[in-house]
Amino acid sequence: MPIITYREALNQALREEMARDDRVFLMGEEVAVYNGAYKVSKGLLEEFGEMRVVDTPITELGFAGVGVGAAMVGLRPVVEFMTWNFALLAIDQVVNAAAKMLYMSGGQYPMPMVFRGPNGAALQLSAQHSQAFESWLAHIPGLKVVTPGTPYDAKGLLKAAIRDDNPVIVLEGEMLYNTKGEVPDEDYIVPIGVADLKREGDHCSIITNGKMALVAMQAADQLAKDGIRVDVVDLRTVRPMDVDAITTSVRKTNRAVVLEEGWEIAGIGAQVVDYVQRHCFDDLDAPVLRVHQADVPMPYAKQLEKSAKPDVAKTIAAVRKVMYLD
Amino acid sequence: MPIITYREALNQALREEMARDDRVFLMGEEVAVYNGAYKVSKGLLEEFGEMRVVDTPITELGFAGVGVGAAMVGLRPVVEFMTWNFALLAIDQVVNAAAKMLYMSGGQYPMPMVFRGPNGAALQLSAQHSQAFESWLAHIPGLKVVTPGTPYDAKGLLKAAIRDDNPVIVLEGEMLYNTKGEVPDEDYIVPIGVADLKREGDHCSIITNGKMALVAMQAADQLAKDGIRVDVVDLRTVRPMDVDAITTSVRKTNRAVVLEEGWEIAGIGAQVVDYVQRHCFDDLDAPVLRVHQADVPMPYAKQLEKSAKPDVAKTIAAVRKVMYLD
Amino acid sequence: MILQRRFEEKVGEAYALGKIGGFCHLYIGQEAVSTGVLSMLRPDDYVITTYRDHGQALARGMSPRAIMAELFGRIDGCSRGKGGSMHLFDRNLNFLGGHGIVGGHVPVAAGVGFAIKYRGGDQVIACFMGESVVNTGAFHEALNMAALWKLPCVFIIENNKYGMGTAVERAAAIKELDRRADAYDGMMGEHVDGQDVFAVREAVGRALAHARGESRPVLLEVRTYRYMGHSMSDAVSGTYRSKAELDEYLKRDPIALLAARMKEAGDLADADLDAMEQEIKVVCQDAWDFADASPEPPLDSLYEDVLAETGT
Amino acid sequence: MILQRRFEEKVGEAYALGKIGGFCHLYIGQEAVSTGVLSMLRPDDYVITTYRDHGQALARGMSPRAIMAELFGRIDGCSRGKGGSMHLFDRNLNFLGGHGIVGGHVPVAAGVGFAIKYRGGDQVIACFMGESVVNTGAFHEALNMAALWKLPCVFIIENNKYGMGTAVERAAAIKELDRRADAYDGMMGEHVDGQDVFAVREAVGRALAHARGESRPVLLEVRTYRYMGHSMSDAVSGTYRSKAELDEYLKRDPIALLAARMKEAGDLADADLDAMEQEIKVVCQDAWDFADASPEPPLDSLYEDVLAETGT
Ligand SMILES: Cc1ncc(C[n+]2csc(CCOP(=O)(O)OP(=O)(O)O)c2C)c(N)n1
Ligand SMILES: Cc1ncc(C[n+]2csc(CCOP(=O)(O)OP(=O)(O)O)c2C)c(N)n1
Ligand SMILES: [Mg+2]
Ligand SMILES: [Mg+2]
Repeated sequence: MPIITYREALNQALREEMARDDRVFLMGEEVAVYNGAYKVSKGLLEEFGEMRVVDTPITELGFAGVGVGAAMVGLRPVVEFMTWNFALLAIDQVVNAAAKMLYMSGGQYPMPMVFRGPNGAALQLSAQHSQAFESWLAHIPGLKVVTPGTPYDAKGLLKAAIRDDNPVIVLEGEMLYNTKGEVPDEDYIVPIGVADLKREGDHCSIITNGKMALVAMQAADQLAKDGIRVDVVDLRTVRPMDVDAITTSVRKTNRAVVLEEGWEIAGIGAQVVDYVQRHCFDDLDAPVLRVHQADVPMPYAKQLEKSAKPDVAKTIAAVRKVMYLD
Repeated sequence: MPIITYREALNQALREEMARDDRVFLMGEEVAVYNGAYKVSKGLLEEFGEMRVVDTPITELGFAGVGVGAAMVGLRPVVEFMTWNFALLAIDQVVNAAAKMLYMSGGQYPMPMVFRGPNGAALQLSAQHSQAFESWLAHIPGLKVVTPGTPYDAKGLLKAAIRDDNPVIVLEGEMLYNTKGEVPDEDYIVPIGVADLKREGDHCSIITNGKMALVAMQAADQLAKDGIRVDVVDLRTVRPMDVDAITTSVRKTNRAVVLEEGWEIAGIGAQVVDYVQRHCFDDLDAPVLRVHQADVPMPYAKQLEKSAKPDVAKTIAAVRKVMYLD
Repeated sequence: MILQRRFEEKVGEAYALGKIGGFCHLYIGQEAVSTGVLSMLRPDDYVITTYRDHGQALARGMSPRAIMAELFGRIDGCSRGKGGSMHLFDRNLNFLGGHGIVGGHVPVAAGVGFAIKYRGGDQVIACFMGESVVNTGAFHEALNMAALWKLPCVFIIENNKYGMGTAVERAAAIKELDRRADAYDGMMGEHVDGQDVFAVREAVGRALAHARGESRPVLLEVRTYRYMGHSMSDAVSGTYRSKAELDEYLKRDPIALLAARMKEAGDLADADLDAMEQEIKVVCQDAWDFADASPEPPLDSLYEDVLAETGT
Repeated sequence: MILQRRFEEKVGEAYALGKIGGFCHLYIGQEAVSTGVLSMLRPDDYVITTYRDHGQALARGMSPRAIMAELFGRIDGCSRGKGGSMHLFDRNLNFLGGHGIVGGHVPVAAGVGFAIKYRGGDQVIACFMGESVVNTGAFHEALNMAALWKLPCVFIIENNKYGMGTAVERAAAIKELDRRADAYDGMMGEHVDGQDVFAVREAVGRALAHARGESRPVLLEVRTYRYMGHSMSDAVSGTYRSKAELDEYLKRDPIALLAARMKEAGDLADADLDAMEQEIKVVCQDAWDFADASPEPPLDSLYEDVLAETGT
């Protein structure tokens, strides 16, 4: 299988779906002439022309609304946010329009659209540019929310998102765009709502998603050196969540660590904990622990930022703790 | 002690704090000439004049930003959102400006301001006007978030919020404005971050906040008729949360139900569950159960809406279930 | 126009009886706007509006029964009882709904204009909004894109002088609202008397020539007045406007003006008017009866329409 | 202006060496704007700007040491290493920061104007922004309120022709950006050549007369050009602009223009210029050395500045 980057995988997904269905178009800041702020849309303008690859003014609220309108009358927009930090300006359209249109119209207006872009922290971008919003988005009924962690999942989930008749949020990662992995040439999708057991073990479950799947795998590698075998459950989708995958794993391992990129309070990890304690109450040998960003806005200084982020060391420490090893 | 409405309690808090400190001013849609969409600011224009009670255009993003700017240079704005549904348009200013200013300026610019208004569902206002955002707001470091459930708490918490040097979110309730309770005439505050044990019992803890405190008390009354005695822990503040109050109660009762107004996924209740399982793992006799809004946008039709909302019956059922009574 | 008026009078009654709940914003006084605009549109054009949507829905030809049933929160409502007064939708008539967030639907309208252009169609979208909308960021962002991309959008400001209790001059730093079009090259701006349905139709004709003919956006300010409170929970006059002001505007009731003009031209006799009133009365009562007989949505339907069955 | 130029050249070097991280947007080419504006302000006036903030910070008189230390992410930085390049703040100089959300700081500036008026002061706030900002909703909402409430705000559009890779005419449906002022009664609009520091000063003088004198907002479009890429991670030319275009604009380098003019007037000799360059070189090197020697913030400080110690 070809090995390509996460960025190329997304690019392939866009290209294939645009070729497959001429109702699909891409819109956002710098997606056309500039080939995307992170080059995800490279070459698409040339291939599909300016009606289908649309540079917008810096008006997140406005162009998200344009996407909503286009979806109402049958197009299938893919709206790119340069980063999800800026999507806060558009969140009214996502939450009050896209997520509710089908419901408040009594089923008349489905919203076949995608909102996508990088989410979470990159490197030293400081407070306003380093936020992870999966828990906010997963909170909202009427949306689906996917967080691919690998090139394979990125392509498969983005393709599934574009084909879905509902508003699907695709949370990518600036730090993931250059990561590589195997991605089939042929057409495939990764179904929305299905977790992936990325590593098998029986001592503890690490339940994670998105960018943190990589961190979890690295932690798993290191733990293995000490003879600790962990399940790595990559949720891939955070709404709807694959509760079965979570409970199956925890019933086997009897211990769980939840690793997420964002802040602690009412984070997506809290929801995972809730599922675990509710469905695996009698299976648990220790409280579930969580690893997440420090509860502060992201600082600029390199070492401060590093210490604020969830990482391999913190994950390992949590696993050892739920195993009562330290 | 005088018995007044929640609305009057808020009005007193505003009046007293504006009289006490001339840097405090109120701004928002319809707060002045119209006396407030829900009449919370009744009489204030007359008393304090149009520089301190300011009607704004319908520009949530803009006037929230005006509040931020005024706070940066030493005023103490109270920004009213007609409802928190509309605050989504302003959420960038709340999250990216107000909550981060002190941090990204390295401590130079505190944000002594309040964002307040009704949160959650009233009656038959349907999807776009019936949303509870406490879990979103509690997620964000740099904010404090209070959710008063009684007139006493409303006055005390709003006064504390206005005196606080940080951005404080005050989530009120349209359905609460007419509720009545004892409110002292003299000056007092309710400290931010301190829960209130509103009912004592030893069989089960109901942990709740805001509007749901009323529901919890009604459930407690009915449960008492069956000899079931519950603790009602009204968090009052959801950021920072009074973890001690939660754990103290659960260690006593060994059982907990978390009752919240909003949606389930990554709701504030999930965070409470996380604290409970982490700190009271060995104390729990049953999994913690949650009561919350159905995971759908709010429908208009009366019976549908009723069935979507958390209520006394659902709370009682949950308590009975964690007590293995049904 | 008479249908809109009488229908809403019925709505007022039903609200008072508790048959309708929630927010309910009447259109009474503004009927010449909906009628003037929608009588000029083609069936394949699109329409989008705010929470104050009964008038446009009726003028677009939506069934009074389905509207009333929606207001009653019943399963036969046009939005299956899920939307209520603020969220009337009818896919068959390209009626893209009433929307509750002030300004929120304006970018959506631009998106419909975008889709029309994308497909190479010659439809337009008519986007109704209250005058407060001209201050919102959403309005500005949408107009800029509509002008930049030359979208066939007719933005119609129904300037009824107040946004809730706020007089337009206390919210908008501009006197002639259509002049907001000056900030966008290639956008046509115009204002017109909204109590005179013929004047509205003429202005819309010019707007359509620009929008459909040239694929360019138009900003049309239609000056009107609402005779009722902002919503059913707001007094008709008092705090923010005087009874005297209201009375002044009542003299230019759009229905009375039209009737007088038609009578003068000999196009309408008193008997015609009586017959119309009679017919409309029946239609409105029928809508009420239909709504009243329609069942509440089954509780199972709570979980329907959250997500579409997917797969394309 | 020379200080800004040389300082940023040093910044470029430090970035290449990995001493500075994250996003870093140079101001090179636009120095006549910051200098022209800030040389006209009083110390008690307020300044607010975007992430492209080094130029204004220096022109306002902030310490090159504190700025460089901030860029290096050190404890002696003006924002204690927490903000970085995009978030320079200096409370003592009423420098209200660099802000990262395009458009977000414009309502904040209106709020400062509001506070000035609230207190009855005669200060102004100068709010710098890139030309892309004129399309944002935040801009529109802020300008409407500033005009409505007559706030002493000078909104300065630094039109450097591009917002990242998007040429202004592909984003703004208006040619002369200051004409956006037409949408707000009582707002003055003007545009000026931003490579000529004297022209900028004159325009700012007129703006201040309006803003300070009449307590009215002003929208000033200053036409300039950036010589570097959008940020350190963007090529100087290529995809969205040609080398030829860049070269054309380099001919109107604001520093060269000023030097030529002063020499012509006999106000500047080559020796003066050399002396200035020499002095500035020392200042910049000193800033670098200071920054390099300053410690990283202690890990404990991660949890500081999240919330203020409260109690009033
Ligand atoms: C973003 C937002 N803010 C506030 C409201 C509350 N609200 C509903 S209608 C309204 C007044 C709107 O006035 P206008 O646009 O003139 O329309 P009209 O009601 O006069 O038809 C307000 C403030 C809202 N629905 N959305
Ligand atoms: C709301 C928002 N959207 C997108 C971005 C990403 N971004 C940062 S700078 C920029 C271009 C801004 O251009 P302009 O306003 O002309 O200022 P300049 O960079 O030219 O000084 C963009 C798109 C952002 N920071 N904020
Ligand atoms: Mg109005
Ligand atoms: Mg620019």
